[in-house]
Amino acid sequence: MRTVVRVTERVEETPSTVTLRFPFEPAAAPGQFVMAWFPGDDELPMSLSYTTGPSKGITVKAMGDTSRRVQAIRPGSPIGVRGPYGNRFDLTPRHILVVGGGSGAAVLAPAAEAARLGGSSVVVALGATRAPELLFRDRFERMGARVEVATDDGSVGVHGFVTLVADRLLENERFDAVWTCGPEVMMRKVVDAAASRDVPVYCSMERHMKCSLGMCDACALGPFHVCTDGPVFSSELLARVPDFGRFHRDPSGRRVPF
Amino acid sequence: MRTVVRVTERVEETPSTVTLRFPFEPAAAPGQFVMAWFPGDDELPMSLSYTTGPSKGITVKAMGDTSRRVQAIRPGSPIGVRGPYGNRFDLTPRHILVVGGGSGAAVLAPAAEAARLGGSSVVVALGATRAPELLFRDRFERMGARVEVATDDGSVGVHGFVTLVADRLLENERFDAVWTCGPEVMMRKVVDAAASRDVPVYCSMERHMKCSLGMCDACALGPFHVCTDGPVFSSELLARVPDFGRFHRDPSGRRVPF
Amino acid sequence: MGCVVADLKVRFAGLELRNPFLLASGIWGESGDSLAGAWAAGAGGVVTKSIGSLPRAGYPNPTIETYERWGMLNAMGLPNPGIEEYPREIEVAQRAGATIVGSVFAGDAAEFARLATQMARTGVSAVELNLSCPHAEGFGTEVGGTPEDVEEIVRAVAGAVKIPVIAKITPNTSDPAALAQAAERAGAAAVSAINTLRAIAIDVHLRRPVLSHGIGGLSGAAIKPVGLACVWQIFEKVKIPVIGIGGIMTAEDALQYVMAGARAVEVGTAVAFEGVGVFGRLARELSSLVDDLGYARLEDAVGVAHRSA
Amino acid sequence: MGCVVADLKVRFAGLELRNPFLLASGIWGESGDSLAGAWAAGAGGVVTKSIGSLPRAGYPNPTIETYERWGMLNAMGLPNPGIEEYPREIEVAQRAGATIVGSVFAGDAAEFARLATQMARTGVSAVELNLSCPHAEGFGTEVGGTPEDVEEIVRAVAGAVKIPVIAKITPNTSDPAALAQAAERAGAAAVSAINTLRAIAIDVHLRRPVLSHGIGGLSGAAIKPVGLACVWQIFEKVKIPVIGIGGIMTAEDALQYVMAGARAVEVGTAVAFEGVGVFGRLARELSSLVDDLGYARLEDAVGVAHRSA
Ligand SMILES: Cc1cc2nc3c(=O)[nH]c(=O)nc-3n(C[C@H](O)[C@H](O)[C@H](O)COP(=O)(O)OP(=O)(O)OC[C@H]3O[C@@H](n4cnc5c(N)ncnc54)[C@H](O)[C@@H]3O)c2cc1C
Ligand SMILES: Cc1cc2nc3c(=O)[nH]c(=O)nc-3n(C[C@H](O)[C@H](O)[C@H](O)COP(=O)(O)OP(=O)(O)OC[C@H]3O[C@@H](n4cnc5c(N)ncnc54)[C@H](O)[C@@H]3O)c2cc1C
Ligand SMILES: Cc1cc2nc3c(=O)[nH]c(=O)nc-3n(C[C@H](O)[C@H](O)[C@H](O)COP(=O)(O)O)c2cc1C
Ligand SMILES: Cc1cc2nc3c(=O)[nH]c(=O)nc-3n(C[C@H](O)[C@H](O)[C@H](O)COP(=O)(O)O)c2cc1C
Ligand code: FES
Ligand code: FES
Repeated sequence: MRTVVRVTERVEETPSTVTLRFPFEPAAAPGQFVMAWFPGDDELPMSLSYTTGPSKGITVKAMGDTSRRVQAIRPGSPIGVRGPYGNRFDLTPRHILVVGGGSGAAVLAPAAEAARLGGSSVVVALGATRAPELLFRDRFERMGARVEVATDDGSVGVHGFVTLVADRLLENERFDAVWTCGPEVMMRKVVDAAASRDVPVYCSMERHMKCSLGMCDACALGPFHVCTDGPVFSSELLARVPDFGRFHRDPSGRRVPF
Repeated sequence: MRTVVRVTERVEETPSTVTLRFPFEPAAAPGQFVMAWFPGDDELPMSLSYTTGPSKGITVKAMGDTSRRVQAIRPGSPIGVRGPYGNRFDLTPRHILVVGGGSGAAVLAPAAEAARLGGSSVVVALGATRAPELLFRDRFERMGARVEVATDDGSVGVHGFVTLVADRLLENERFDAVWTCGPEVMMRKVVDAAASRDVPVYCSMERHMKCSLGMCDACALGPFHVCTDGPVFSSELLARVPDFGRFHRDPSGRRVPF
Repeated sequence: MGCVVADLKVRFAGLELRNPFLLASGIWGESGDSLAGAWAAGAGGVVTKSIGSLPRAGYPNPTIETYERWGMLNAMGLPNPGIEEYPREIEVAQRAGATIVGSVFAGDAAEFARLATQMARTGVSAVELNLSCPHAEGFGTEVGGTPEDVEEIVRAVAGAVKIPVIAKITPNTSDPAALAQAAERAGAAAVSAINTLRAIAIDVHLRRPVLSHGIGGLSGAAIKPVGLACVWQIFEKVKIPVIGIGGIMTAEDALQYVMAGARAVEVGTAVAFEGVGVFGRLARELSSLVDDLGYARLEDAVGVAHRSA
Repeated sequence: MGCVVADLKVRFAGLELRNPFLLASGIWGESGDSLAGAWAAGAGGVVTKSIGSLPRAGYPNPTIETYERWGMLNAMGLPNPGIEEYPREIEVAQRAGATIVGSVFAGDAAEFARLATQMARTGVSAVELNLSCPHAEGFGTEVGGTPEDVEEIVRAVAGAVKIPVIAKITPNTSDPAALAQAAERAGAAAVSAINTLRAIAIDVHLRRPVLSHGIGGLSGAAIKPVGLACVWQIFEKVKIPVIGIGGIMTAEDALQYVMAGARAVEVGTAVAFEGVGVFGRLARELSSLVDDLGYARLEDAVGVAHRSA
């Protein structure tokens, strides 16, 4: 069930983010992820940042050792891909607030694209450490979404966390849903802000993953497994998960506070 | 792939032959056989004497120990059935001579029925040791076939082997094909008789069978396997098989002359 | 479902399970919430992930390969939070009311005894000794693969804890019954079999093994005929109860194990292919099947296939 | 098929095969016509049914159970015409030009040596010793399951015949490489692995084992990951060539064996599922695949997966 494909295209999206495109036939939906194996190196869960057609894509941020090495991968190199796994964003809301931090935009961009194609309106609150790190800003604009940005260093947009932008948008507009992906502490804040206004939030969650088949328990999130019950969880479900925003588990299964 | 079914009906066809009917869904064609397992006892290849609908049947002649015990099986008893296996009689000939000896009529009756349904005319040369042992005589007559009989003891019909009847019929009528099943020496005679008149013969062959999957080699017949290349072989193919009518193999694979 | 009447309760080795389907070790068993989830889904009991003395991250990915619906290869490398951390997970499952078997792995008999003692202190109903992981360096079959090893380890553990000791033995041996006999001699309350079969997957395009560890363990439907043979052979040689494991996907699979001699079974890979709902389905279907076959109680079917053989 | 250029010829242990796909012992190998048929269908060589001193009828039916397309269980019970009768079958295959490996089974080293000598006299290219049938009382693993047994038997045979001796070893052991090392020490020219896995099928409706013999051997796709691991482990421990067997259904399966260390492979169960045409297809597809991967010769791929591991 693992397909070995060759990378066809490599795009440096930001100084720390690279998109790899590759032929991969199975149908996929925004929100889903694959297990991407970089031979001789790790296999990592990666959201599909391009979900339509036979050419799929992942967008990798330099985090640790592997993702840094992955960024050096050139077209023509083989990678192993299995999936797609997990659930998808529900595309029915008509007016959607998208809140992305860091590499979170990787999974949010194709979802927003699909929502726009379906006729929904999309407002994006996009955050990054600094201006050049704003991932997929152009892509969001091209699809006809309104984009409001925040940077940690204030080099563009609001100076500070993207949650400031999200808060303000939630206060001024009535959204049918919020989609968010980014650091869990950020997502927790978004959920809390939306809760007081009764807007449902859908978070794309991350946990350490091994099997991605709902078996090994590595990705346990309270009573759920991120690989099969997620990665997209509603704020309603997350309310039942004491882990949310508080701790995740390391590869041994030990609880690690955020 | 083995189904355990319960025998629904038991019919004593002749003093030495019993039909067992049982529910068995898979589609089957005249000429095909099943491996019938009599739990606690042997598993034997048995032609389907009833091939249509969900209720199939086998017709067992008392030969050795197992078939004798099989005859005692009562409705309600479980048997294991796998198959159907093997090829089928070609039903296109318009005027068919059927030559059956002993339990051979078990496989010939459903074939003749199908041919009649397709509008072909059928003449049956039926042989047995004595009158009450003539298998499916009524059944052949009911389907509108002309039946001519021979008995070893002359109790009815021609006194002697059924090949006498077959010879005479071949001499007097022009058949498109001959179908035969019975002792191999008998079938060899039928093939020789028809060859001189250029009528193709289709023989339903028997060899010792174990796997019935074309693997174990138990049923080797020259370059063929009776379980997968047969059991129905044309006289054209059999001409390339020196074994035919000369020797078969015992369960160890040793050649045993007829 | 029509009327479901057959009694699926099983009692053996001091355990009483509401049905014979235990969650197998290594599946859903690293966190307390997941153990509780398997129990809530209808498992008759849950076996924890095998726990060691120290936290272990396990092998790097890839750790899994699947073969359509009939097989799975894994080399997780015994990841676990370690015995110091793990009691809080057990507590979560206990609060949910689960019947829990604690699995442990160790490098020698003394460590096994120490770990089992700590595990017993959490209040689990029994301890299962992983003597059989085929791909853990310094553990599993490397320390529990011979009758002598099994006997030494089980004796040390049985002398250290009061709860029933279950020895989980390997199929990667010429004589599984000899391992079971050694466990019986040494005081095991039950044996469970089988763990995975030593196996490997090679990717021809990448010219390398798929799993980071190379060798892994095969599970799923593919190993059911092998697991059944181990249980069959063990049942003929020991008096202590046997727990059957390997490739159970249907109620009929489970009943095959029972007729071969198992009093209970563990289910692993089926959870990956079907989800944890498999436990509810298996229990419902087994109850009907046992009833259809004319048994009042599942326990009446234990070992019956030996009578006709 | 596009252009097929890769060279599939393999040379090892004094054998030269036109392609690496041998007909496995016990499949199509009881009669000379069938051996000739497998050769005509494109097999690189044919291994005979295992032949013993006396004719044997084998076990009563049922002797076979299948699992969808992924597995097969058999307990044929080593039926064979006996070594006195069998040369006439070999002659038929020889007239067809087949490269033939004669397989023999026996109850002890002396009988093995006697049989191998008789087999060698027929002019076969090599002799394969069945040290590994998991369900033959008094034969197979019962006499060839330990390194000591393997060493004694192989030494006796290697001392008695001039043709290459291939030791076919069992996966039903804790250490297949140790068996291969014993064969190497004793003078085997090659080892082949694996034979079937000890297994059983139970019918719950009939409450009994399906096969008349009870225990049988599992073959087919299900055992490929296990066979690969045996070959992998053996390759790391011996210098003599290895023949890979178990569950080969596709050219990719075969290449996995080659990359794990096999110089040739044997194909059994695939013949039941696909017919003997499987040999032609495998050779065509392997040639393309090897070519696609950039190898000029299949032999260049032997063992390559070990380099990256
Ligand atoms: C569903 C899902 C989707 C993801 N999508 C993306 C994406 O689109 N783009 C992206 O850049 N990253 C994504 N990630 C994160 C990514 O899988 C890695 O965590 C990240 O690339 C760091 O890997 P590393 O080995 O370089 O870092 P390391 O130095 O090994 O560790 C850095 C962090 O990465 C985490 N990590 C390492 N291995 C795994 C693993 N197997 N599973 C989960 N987390 C792991 C560690 O827990 C650690 O917190 C996703 C994660 C999940 C669970
Ligand atoms: C394709 C095929 C279709 C058949 N159809 C019928 C049928 O419709 N009705 C019927 O009565 N018989 C049929 N037979 C014959 C039947 O399979 C048995 O051979 C017969 O019933 C005698 O079995 P036994 O065990 O009682 O005899 P035994 O005393 O064991 O032996 C008597 C003869 O039966 C043969 N025999 C035993 N076991 C087998 C076996 N596994 N495969 C083949 N022959 C065997 C022996 O070679 C021997 O010559 C068929 C055989 C084949 C190959
Ligand atoms: C992903 C995975 C992890 C496993 N981890 C363990 C373990 O930690 N301890 C153990 O004793 N067995 C472990 N096993 C083996 C299972 O408990 C079980 O014995 C085996 O998988 C066969 O059962 P199945 O076919 O139902 O999966 C693991 C199996 C799998 C697939
Ligand atoms: C029906 C059958 C009969 C077999 N008979 C023999 C035999 O006589 N001698 C032997 O060494 N192996 C025998 N084997 C084992 C095969 O040669 C082979 O090792 C095994 O089936 C694994 O390969 P496969 O998965 O391609 O079938 C037999 C296997 C089957 C299925
Ligand atoms: S990654 Fe294994 S259960 Fe989710
Ligand atoms: S019965 Fe086995 S090959 Fe025909």
